Amino acid sequence: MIRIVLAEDQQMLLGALGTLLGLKEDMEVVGKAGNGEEAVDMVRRLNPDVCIMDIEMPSKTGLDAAEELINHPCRIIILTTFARSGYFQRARKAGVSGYLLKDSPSEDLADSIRTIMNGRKVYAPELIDVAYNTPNPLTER
Amino acid sequence: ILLLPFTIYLRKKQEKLEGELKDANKKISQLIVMEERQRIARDLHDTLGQKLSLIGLKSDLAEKLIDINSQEAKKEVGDINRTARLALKEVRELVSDMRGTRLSEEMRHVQEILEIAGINLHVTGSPELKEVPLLAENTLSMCVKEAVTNIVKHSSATLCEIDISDSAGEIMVNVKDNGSGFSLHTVQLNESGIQGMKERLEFVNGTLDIESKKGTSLFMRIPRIVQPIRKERQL
Amino acid sequence: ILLLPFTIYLRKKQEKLEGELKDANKKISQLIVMEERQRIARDLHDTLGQKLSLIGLKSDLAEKLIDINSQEAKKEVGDINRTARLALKEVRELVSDMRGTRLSEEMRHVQEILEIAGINLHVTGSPELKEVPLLAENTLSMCVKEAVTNIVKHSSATLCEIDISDSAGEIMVNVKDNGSGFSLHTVQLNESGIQGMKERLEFVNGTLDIESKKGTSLFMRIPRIVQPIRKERQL
Ligand SMILES: Nc1ncnc2c1ncn2[C@@H]1O[C@H](COP(=O)(O)OP(=O)(O)OP(=O)(O)O)[C@@H](O)[C@H]1O
Ligand SMILES: Nc1ncnc2c1ncn2[C@@H]1O[C@H](COP(=O)(O)OP(=O)(O)OP(=O)(O)O)[C@@H](O)[C@H]1O
Ligand SMILES: [Mg+2]
Ligand SMILES: [Mg+2]
Ligand SMILES: [Mg+2]
Repeated sequence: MIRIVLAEDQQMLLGALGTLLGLKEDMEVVGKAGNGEEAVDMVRRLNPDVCIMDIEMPSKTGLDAAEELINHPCRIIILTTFARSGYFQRARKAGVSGYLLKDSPSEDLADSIRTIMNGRKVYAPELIDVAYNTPNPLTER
Repeated sequence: ILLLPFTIYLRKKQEKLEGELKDANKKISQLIVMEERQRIARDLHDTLGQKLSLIGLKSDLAEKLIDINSQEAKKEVGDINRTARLALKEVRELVSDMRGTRLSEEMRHVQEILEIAGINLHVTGSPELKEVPLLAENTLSMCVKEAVTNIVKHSSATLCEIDISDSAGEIMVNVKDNGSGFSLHTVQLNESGIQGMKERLEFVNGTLDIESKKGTSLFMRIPRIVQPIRKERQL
Repeated sequence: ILLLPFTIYLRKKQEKLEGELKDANKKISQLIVMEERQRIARDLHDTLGQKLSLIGLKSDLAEKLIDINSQEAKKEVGDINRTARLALKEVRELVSDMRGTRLSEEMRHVQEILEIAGINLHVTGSPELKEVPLLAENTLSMCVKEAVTNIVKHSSATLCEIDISDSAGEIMVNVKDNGSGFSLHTVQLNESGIQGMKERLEFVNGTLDIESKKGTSLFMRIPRIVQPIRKERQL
């Protein structure tokens, strides 16, 4: 059984995601956090296999939380909608195992979770942005 | 003979300066555009992205629930419906915010405002401007709106006349009322509607003239010049 | 003594020039920003507005169908799911389109994506296209991105080769991988990435050709003609 903690500030999303993953036979959602701080606490307390986190959340972003949990054995998956400049670089530095689309079908998400449990990393190409490709034209010289 | 090397020197310097200024300004333009894009991107992300993700997940869930628990499935589908409507409303707002206003649209708006205030409206000329830069047209729309708002708020007029004349040399809009009028000297124009009109018109090389004796008459003029938009576009 | 009035004159002229240039550039920036917003607004309205309306309607219908015909209800909910994901993909593209879409930039992006996925990249030809309309270049960038995304997602390839050839008659980009390949007949191409590439290329009079046996090879071609973009932009 893969034990999962979810962190997402949008309550409806959190609910739907929880139910969807709960329906998988090999997965169990053991905790649902509404912000980054709660997520860090929950991971430390419940020791899940995987923590799936939104980026933009109150009190602590998913990226901050991932950085805090960098030495924790729990695998971190960031779930987000759009590529924002710098996010992916930070996520990688924080050692996250997955960087995935919020809207990917639940089967794909489940597959990615299983892949990650096997020690691999999964990054959605749609979300990879290049931080250095938008130089500030005023400081360019 | 003594003058020559010096003027050459000054001219060179001037040319260099022009070049640098052009460069700097080009960069500023680019920066403004980029900021604008980023702002819109942010708006989009914050409003629509969330809602569409939610619809994606909830429809995924609803499909699975239909056979297991039709009551719950119905609830999810209901949520989807509400979310989609909300998102649609947001798209509409975003779009109308971004559109700027055509003069013809503004004229419809103004007509409504005056009707509600019980002030007659008489229009001459067509609000369908031909080949006017967008910025100029938006400026005129904004000015007409402010002028009419003032008439409703301050003039006690019974009639508003709007004349639009679109000639080769300039576009002129005259907004006139038969109300109380006001003295430009006695009135504070700092940071007010009229000051705003003036600044915006000047920004597109236009002018604002005010006559106020019996009633008030505003003349807004924008000269027709060829704007160097197209080349820039290709950046 | 003779020099003085002349230098003053030149300096004055210089200052005036600087002022004018600054003004002109400020105006250009504003115009570009406005055009950009309008373009985005139109895009948003046409693509997202429509999809959200569809989702609204279909969720209404699905809710009613759940008790009557659960099979049909599931179909509707499945449609909603696909529509939402497609809409999100479009928003994502719009947002990333807004961040600049020069082919050279896209190539840097693609390089990074492939590096992260552990796929080698071999590029021939230069991504610095000469005198290509913006729309055409945007289209090519978008196609390269989608092609590479597909390679990462579906191909299990170890090598990606991109060839860019910019001749007088056409611009051709070939994206090739040594992966699994796929059969065009067995694969759903409706409303998918490949379909999107095709439609966009056709919009600029271009073509997409696909060869997939050992690995996959996509040929994107855009003929060099004067594109009627400018008129569209001025709408
Ligand atoms: N059509 C008019 N008839 C009579 N008085 C007017 C008219 N237009 C303007 N005024 C007078 O000029 C003043 C300045 O107008 P202006 O539009 O600059 O500011 P405002 O309408 O008072 O405030 P704001 O436009 O910022 O809401 C008004 O307060 C009013 O006294
Ligand atoms: N380079 C490739 N190697 C192997 N298979 C491919 C490749 N490109 C596409 N395919 C196959 O073609 C299908 C259609 O691709 P397409 O880009 O149209 O849609 P998609 O990638 O599945 O979804 P989307 O692009 O909308 O996210 C894919 O699902 C995949 O099976
Ligand atoms: Mg959030
Ligand atoms: Mg006012
Ligand atoms: Mg694809």
